[in-house]
Amino acid sequence: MAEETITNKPARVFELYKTMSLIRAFEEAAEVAYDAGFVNGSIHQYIGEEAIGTGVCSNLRDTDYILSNHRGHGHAIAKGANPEAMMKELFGRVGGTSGAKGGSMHIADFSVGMLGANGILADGTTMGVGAAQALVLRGVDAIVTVFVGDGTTNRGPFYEALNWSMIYELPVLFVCENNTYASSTVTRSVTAGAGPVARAEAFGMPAFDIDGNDVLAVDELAADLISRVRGGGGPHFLHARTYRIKGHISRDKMLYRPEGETEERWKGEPIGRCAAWLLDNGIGQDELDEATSSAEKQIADAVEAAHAAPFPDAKLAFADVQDIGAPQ
Amino acid sequence: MAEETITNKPARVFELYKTMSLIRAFEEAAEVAYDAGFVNGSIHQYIGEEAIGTGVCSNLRDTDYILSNHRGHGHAIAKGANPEAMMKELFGRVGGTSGAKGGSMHIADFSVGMLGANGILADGTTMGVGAAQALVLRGVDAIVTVFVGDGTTNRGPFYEALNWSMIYELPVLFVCENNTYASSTVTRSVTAGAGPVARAEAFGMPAFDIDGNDVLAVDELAADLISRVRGGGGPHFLHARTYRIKGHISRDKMLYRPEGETEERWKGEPIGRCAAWLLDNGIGQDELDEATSSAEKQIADAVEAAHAAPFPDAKLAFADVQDIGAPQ
Amino acid sequence: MSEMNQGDAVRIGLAEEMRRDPLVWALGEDLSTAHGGTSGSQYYQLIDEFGPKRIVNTPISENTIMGAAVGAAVAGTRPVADLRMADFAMCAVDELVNQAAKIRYMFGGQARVPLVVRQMIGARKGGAAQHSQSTEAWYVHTPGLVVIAPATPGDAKGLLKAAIRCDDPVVFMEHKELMAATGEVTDDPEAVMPIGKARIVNEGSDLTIVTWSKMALIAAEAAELLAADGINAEVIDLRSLWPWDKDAVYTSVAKTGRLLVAQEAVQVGGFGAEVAADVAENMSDALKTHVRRIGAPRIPVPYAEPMEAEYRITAEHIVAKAKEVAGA
Amino acid sequence: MSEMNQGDAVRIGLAEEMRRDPLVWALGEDLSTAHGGTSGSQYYQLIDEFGPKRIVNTPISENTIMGAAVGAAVAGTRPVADLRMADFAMCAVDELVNQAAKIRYMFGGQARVPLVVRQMIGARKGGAAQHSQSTEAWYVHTPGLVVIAPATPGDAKGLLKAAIRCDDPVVFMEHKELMAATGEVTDDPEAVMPIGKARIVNEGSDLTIVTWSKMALIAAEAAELLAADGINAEVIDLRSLWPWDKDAVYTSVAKTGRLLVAQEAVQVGGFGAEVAADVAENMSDALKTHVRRIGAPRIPVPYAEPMEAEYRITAEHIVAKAKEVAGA
Ligand SMILES: Cc1ncc(C[n+]2csc(CCOP(=O)(O)OP(=O)(O)O)c2C)c(N)n1
Ligand SMILES: Cc1ncc(C[n+]2csc(CCOP(=O)(O)OP(=O)(O)O)c2C)c(N)n1
Ligand SMILES: [Mg+2]
Ligand SMILES: [Mg+2]
Repeated sequence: MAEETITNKPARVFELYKTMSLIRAFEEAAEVAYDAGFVNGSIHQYIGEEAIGTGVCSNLRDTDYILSNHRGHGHAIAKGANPEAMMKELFGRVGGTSGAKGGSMHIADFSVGMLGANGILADGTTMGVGAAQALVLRGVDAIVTVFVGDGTTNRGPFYEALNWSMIYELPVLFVCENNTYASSTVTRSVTAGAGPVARAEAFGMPAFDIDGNDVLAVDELAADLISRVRGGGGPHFLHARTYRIKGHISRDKMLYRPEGETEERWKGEPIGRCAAWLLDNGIGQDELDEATSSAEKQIADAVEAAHAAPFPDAKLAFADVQDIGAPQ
Repeated sequence: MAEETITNKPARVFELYKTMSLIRAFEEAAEVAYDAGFVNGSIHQYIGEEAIGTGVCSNLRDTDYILSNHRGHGHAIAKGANPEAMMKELFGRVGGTSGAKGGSMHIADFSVGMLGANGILADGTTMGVGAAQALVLRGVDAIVTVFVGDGTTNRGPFYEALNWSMIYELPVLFVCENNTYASSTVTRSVTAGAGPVARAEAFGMPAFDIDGNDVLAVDELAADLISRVRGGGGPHFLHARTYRIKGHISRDKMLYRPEGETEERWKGEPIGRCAAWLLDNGIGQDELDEATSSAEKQIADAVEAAHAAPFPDAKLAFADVQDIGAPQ
Repeated sequence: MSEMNQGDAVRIGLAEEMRRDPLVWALGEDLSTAHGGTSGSQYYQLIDEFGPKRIVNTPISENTIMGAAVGAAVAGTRPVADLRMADFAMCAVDELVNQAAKIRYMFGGQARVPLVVRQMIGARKGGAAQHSQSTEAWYVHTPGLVVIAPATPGDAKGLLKAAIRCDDPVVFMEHKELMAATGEVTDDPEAVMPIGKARIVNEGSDLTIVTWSKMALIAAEAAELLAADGINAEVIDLRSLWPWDKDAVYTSVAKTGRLLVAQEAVQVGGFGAEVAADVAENMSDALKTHVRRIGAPRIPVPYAEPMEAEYRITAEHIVAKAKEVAGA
Repeated sequence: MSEMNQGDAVRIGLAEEMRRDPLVWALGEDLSTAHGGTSGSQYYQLIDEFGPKRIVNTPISENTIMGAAVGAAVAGTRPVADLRMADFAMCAVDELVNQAAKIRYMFGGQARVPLVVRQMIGARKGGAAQHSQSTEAWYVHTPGLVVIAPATPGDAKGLLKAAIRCDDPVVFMEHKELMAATGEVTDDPEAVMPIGKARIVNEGSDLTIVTWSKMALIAAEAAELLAADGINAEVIDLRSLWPWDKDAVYTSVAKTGRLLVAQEAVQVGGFGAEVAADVAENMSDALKTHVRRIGAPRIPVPYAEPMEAEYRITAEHIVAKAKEVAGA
């Protein structure tokens, strides 16, 4: 969440490393919990894509908003949501971020500007431009970042949102996380033309392509784009190339994926690359190990707390529907 | 509807002139009838834009399909629909193209491949690509042309359709009729970036910009693009600049329009320009006058026939709903 | 009190709320350019007082009009999104039903969605299949939404103001054919009508006619005709469909013992089915005869006058049905 | 006859129809890549037999999946469009309701729209607010549409085949939690079930329980429990919701004199209101007590197990309500 110019680069990157490790640990633990039957709904894991959410959100303030998609755990953690409350949400327990009403696919923490994961693709893009419009109307000095998957860029509302953000010159950063797949489909096979960057540019939007598994690069580019957006430069587009290491949802067996592909792509996963850089830049292996186990410990505690937390009162199902005409 | 190479250029252009005159006469007469209370719904006139539908449809075959929008009279006539049956449709009489069930906004003549005007903007684009898919599946050697307004290019489904047509390499020609306005809004004021051509190109589609009030140019470019589409060259995009001389609907007083603008733009209307070319190329004024009055006569007869036609039996309201579960 | 038409009444109501609360704003197509043009009087010249940040002229982007409204509501403002017709609003059902209606609930109360979405219902002269639909039943069936459908200028103003002040998402359904109808309207900018309270249009003891929107005027006409025949119908205009005023209906049915529900929408699966089924379940002791409904046949709205007339529910239809009820 | 689950039954049914008629084809996200992956068994390996022109893997473009299906149906083929969940189908309500349902009518019978649109309804473990909705009532309320919601593998196969052969647009609503349920299924590729015929799940004389989709299984369970208490419930699985089998329901109510309608969807404004209101109107002489309904409360579907359980209608709920009906 820092914003001042970081003079100590390794220290900053080490912070990014810690955030990525926390996301990774969360996702691994969530899968274990899911397989053991503790998670009521599906989970969409962010493993291998941690550098994007981390690199982007490290440049945002608490008062900035993000709108996420179905793959929201990493975005939430990077934006500062409490992993324990998130784990309770997945477990459907008291103390969950959304009172156990939403689960994984609707993970949200409004207290840190994480306005929610979403079960409907592309809707975060139209809602995001509206949130930015609200910020402008309210005179709040903050920006909106919208995360969108590669597959989702073939939904029409996304283009409406691009146009909309440009004509009203809204403070929005669009981040397209191109992890190669949309469910079991290779997105490239159903995407015409040069891809998302060219499409964004056609709406007059400055658009940038980057290796999304390089957290240093993401951090630097995001810092630049976010300061442009914050400075009144209008909407910007960041296209980050990555790879979805896990299945679309955790129980997906990925029979559609060429053999060996995952293993090959795993070599480029962002945490290992970041670790290599840190080792080259003065951080010791022991410090890295310590960071990893600290992240794992934090998540293990979160899982324990989730197990210990009670289930919510069933009657809470009737709360928070609406004020007028609420169910009896 | 000719397709052979026309050796006699003036003769061909004179045919275009006649079609444009027929459209113009239809629209003028429709307005008179509307003002006199004979047309039940609204009408969206094509006056000043005749060169586009005419230039494009003259290069299509009867077996080709077009999908139109709300401003469909001109497209229908250019595609070969019978103006008398169309006028009866506007009047809501027996013998109307759609049995008086649809009216102006749903003008259609499937017998000549005019698959309908449409009251919902952009839906013709998604339906059009599906119609093209059907042609391919059926192995029919025909193409689909979709007409879409400038304002409509800000609706999301249009981009889905562009992408869709490209990935399946469908025989579709998109024609964007940019008449400057979308209802009372200047489209440019709500459209970001370089405009429709750049947007289509971003999807990898060959896209062309043209003066849509120059029927010779439209005819030539359309001939070229249609032969490419027909030859398996995949979808193409034609952006034709024009001007909506009349109000959005006939009763629109256009208070939003700068004074003098209509008059200024009227100077560039396509029929006058075409007449000038014809006079320069060996067609006499008397021939032009004869063509105009013949068009006017044909439409006057159509109006007379519409007046004479009976109203449909009210009970026909219950026909053609559905086979299974039809209303009693 | 002043005599005015509904278009003026809702414009004044909106302006009052915009003056009262700087977080209220409106968005939709042609809102700022419609100086008496195609969109009538609902927003006439509001742009002059409130400027382009609060009277937002949008591109033709229904998904984003609705989606942006949701995002902007979540982000602390009170948008009034105008989708024009309920038919066009179908392009934004997702954003309304999946997002606006569910955000408060699925995020466990972390957010509120105080927005109003306006969409006109009802058949208007020659509007035909795609510009005439009455879809209120869909939204009553959707948890999280409030649904309002006023019949008079005074109710329209008072309830629009209440909708704007309400913290729930409100679907506000005006009727096209009522915009020019006049009535008495309060001048008090603080006068707000309670949502969920019905209006007794006509007192009577022989049967209860429950209705809403324009059908309330037709039912009132029917009540006059019935009175001439010695039948005293109590006509109840629900005004709000969710919540609907069960007390008023139950009280009336307790008195009359007879219920007729009259609606313009398609009868099959219409909101009238809910009212009829509810009363059948909960007021069976009071009922002297079984409940009855009247509504449109299950057909699209036809264009030609005789068919359109056949489609419409008239005062005569209500009279005939009411006599059946009263005589049973 | 063979014993199989519903996923297999509908896949075989679709394959049989595709073999029978080369104009039948399917389109949707991940149709060809879902080799037992995320989308289950409905299309498993059909790509191998039918190839990519007839098992079309689409981009994430709901508007175009539906719009293209409409266009392709009008242009002479028989598309089966898969929108996955009814929740996602909300993104394509416009194309379904404004186009598919109205084209035949508004073009006066010039065109037919023989398509099937599949959309899964119902709550499934932890699906929460945006992956659980049952929206059948909306489509029953829409003229021009046929609506089917089968409960068994045999019915699903037979009715899917009927839907594909039907010349009307059919909304085919499978239930997520039924895909793995097994049952007897005919092997005869020519066996097609009639649309609009109910199935008597259980004969009985004490009361009639009308239901559909998964609730039919729950009602059958309830009938067993009731039988143990000496109450003989006649359970009717409607299978088709439009048209619905009034004869079967009336005949049963004539025998039992008592009606309970049980549905998974939200009760307020659900299709059950139509059935209850219709029977109240038309079978009042036979009714020994007033009609009753049971359905979900008017709340979104919550995530956590206890709340989700609270939301669901169980056999016990039906038993309790049925006893009330039987004892009244
Ligand atoms: C409107 C809509 N259509 C379909 C789905 C089902 N769905 C959920 S995630 C997904 C794939 C998304 O791919 P992408 O945008 O690349 O994101 P990724 O999962 O790769 O992060 C699909 C098809 C949905 N949730 N919403
Ligand atoms: C989805 C949808 N939104 C809004 C409308 C209302 N509407 C009808 S025509 C029109 C303007 C269209 O402008 P353009 O696409 O430029 O076509 P033009 O009328 O200029 O030919 C609008 C907003 C509609 N019919 N459908
Ligand atoms: Mg992806
Ligand atoms: Mg235009």
